[in-house]
Amino acid sequence: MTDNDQGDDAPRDSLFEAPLEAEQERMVEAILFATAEPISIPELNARLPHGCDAERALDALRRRYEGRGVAVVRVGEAWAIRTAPDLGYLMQKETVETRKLSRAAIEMLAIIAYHQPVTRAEIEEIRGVSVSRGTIDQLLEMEWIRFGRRKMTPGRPVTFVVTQDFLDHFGLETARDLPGLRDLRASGLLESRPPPDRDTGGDEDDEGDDQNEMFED
Amino acid sequence: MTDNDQGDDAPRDSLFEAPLEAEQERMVEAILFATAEPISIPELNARLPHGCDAERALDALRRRYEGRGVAVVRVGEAWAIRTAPDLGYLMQKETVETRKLSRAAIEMLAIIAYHQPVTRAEIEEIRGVSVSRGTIDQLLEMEWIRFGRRKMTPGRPVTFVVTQDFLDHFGLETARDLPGLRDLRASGLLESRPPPDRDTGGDEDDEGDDQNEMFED
Amino acid sequence: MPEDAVHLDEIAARRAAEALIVDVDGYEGPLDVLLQLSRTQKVDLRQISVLQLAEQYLQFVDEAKALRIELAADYLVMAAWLAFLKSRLLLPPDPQDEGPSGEDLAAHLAFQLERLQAMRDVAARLMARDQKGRDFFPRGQTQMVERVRRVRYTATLLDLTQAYARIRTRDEFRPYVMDRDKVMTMEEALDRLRPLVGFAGEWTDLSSYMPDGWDDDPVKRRSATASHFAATLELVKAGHIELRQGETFAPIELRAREAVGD
Repeated sequence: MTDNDQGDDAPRDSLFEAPLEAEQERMVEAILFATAEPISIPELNARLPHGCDAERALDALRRRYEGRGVAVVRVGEAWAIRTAPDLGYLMQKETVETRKLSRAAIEMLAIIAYHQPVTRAEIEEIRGVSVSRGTIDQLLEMEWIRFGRRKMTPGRPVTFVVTQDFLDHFGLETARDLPGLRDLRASGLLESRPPPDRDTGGDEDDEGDDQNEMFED
Repeated sequence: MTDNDQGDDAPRDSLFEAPLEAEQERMVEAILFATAEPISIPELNARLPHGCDAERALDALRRRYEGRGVAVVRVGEAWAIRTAPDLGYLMQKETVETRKLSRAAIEMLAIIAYHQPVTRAEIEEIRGVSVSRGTIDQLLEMEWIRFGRRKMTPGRPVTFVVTQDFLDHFGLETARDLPGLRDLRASGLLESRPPPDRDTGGDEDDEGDDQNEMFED
Repeated sequence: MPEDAVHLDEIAARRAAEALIVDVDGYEGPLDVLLQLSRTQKVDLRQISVLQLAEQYLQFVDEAKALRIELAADYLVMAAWLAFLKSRLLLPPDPQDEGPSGEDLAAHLAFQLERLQAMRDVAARLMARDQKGRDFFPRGQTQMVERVRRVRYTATLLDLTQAYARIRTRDEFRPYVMDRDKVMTMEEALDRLRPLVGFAGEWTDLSSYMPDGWDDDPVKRRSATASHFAATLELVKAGHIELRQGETFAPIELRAREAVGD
């Protein structure tokens, strides 16, 4: 009876004392291995025993897997394990046929990624043609884009932003890591510049701010 | 989709020379990670570049994962990466739903808090209705009440007392700090009853001692 | 061979020109056409001659008309706008005109073209990246996360005190009503006991005389206990039985008193 009582007390202690760091690393490893989806740090912390520090464990784990056949990668605000890209040729069996995107869809995806949050009118202005409903639907369905918050401009139009799935698919840690983003910004090509025959009010600044917020470093 | 095709996709070197052992281990790691099904050694060899030794690479990988959060395990004739058995509990996601205690339960809890140690019969007497086993179980399970000492009255009934968890939840240091207890007593709502715990002695002693031990605090 | 090369170049140029005109459907609108046309200038988009571009476009529209290709309205709108821009760029600025200058308009068009080209470039770079499911892969054998729903009950201190006050004051505020079905009178108990006690030759626990069905509900149990106890006192008084109790709270026992009568 007494022994039993002590046995019951033991796990109780662990509720108040966090597991060792090496143990926390094992736990994060197990959780990340179990899923194909990226997992956020709050979600990890929720699943780890009380007192664990998922962020630190992740850091250790990431270093451990450096140069291995799989890697711990960051996807937006979440983390996942992915095979090393140089070994892709071994995975022919696992290759997923992705639906071929039209040129228009690819262009629109790039515009949304580099200009987010961006309205439909802005996409049309950049491409010089009207946006087809089907193309937006396709990107939404693939969950590569989603609706962002509305713009603070007249009509409060909805905006589009890229998703975590998009980052995951293209192996991007954050939207800031988009190829060539820095150069584009430096050359002013991402600035919202309305045609000169229209009123150039203060709206322009707001839009600029929105964008900056999105890509804040 | 022959071996030949795969060989063509692989780096040129591999056509003439098998990859280094460490590299073979990386490859096996990536394949095991990404396959949807456990994979056999012949299958592994078929997917690895020419000249690789899947068995040896697998062995090295298996040792590398010893004591980690996941393990390389044998499944029949095939191999897979699986969560370490001791971490299975992490694969549960608990969602907690908070509900108000039922009226019956809160009344019983109040009686126990104000009258502890109190027997079931006494609770019934105060509430004027019989106590359902379910309500007691619920409070015990919540660890808000526990068994106290048996009463030294005929039948030596068990008593209930509130727990430290109970005090913690209600922010009390002791049950004496329950608000209104004094007020209730002053207003005559809490008539003190003759303390019934007088020692009865006699033939029930042996049994009683055993039980006291069980419920000792 | 150099001669052949020149020949092939010419063919390619002709085919490109034809394609440009005939395959209007292949373009994504006037801006796309302008971007294609600007490439023939073979300069950095930043140094492009918008005037020359406007002329190229107007020629493109003329040729389309000559080939009786129906151009969509937006191609014609662009042609009209470019004709306007061309006149702005060629004529000296009118001081009366408050609108944007030809240079401003040209600069904006150049900006649009450069931006569209930049977007196409980064789109290509994006698609050239390693992609999930093609170059790198997620976990193949995922493990379902079991969802465990746990209900946690809670209560506040106020709930607790109010509940207690409710219990302790319940009787006082309730109008007095006799709950007949839960009460056993002494007379009823006497009627039950009289025929039974005659058989009690030995000391018997009073509680063993409790009627069936009165034990579950504490109110009924109390009432039955009280009435039976009172009834036994009556029976003692009448000299039918005797009572004893070992000590406080010990069971009360009764026995028929026939021995005394003898």
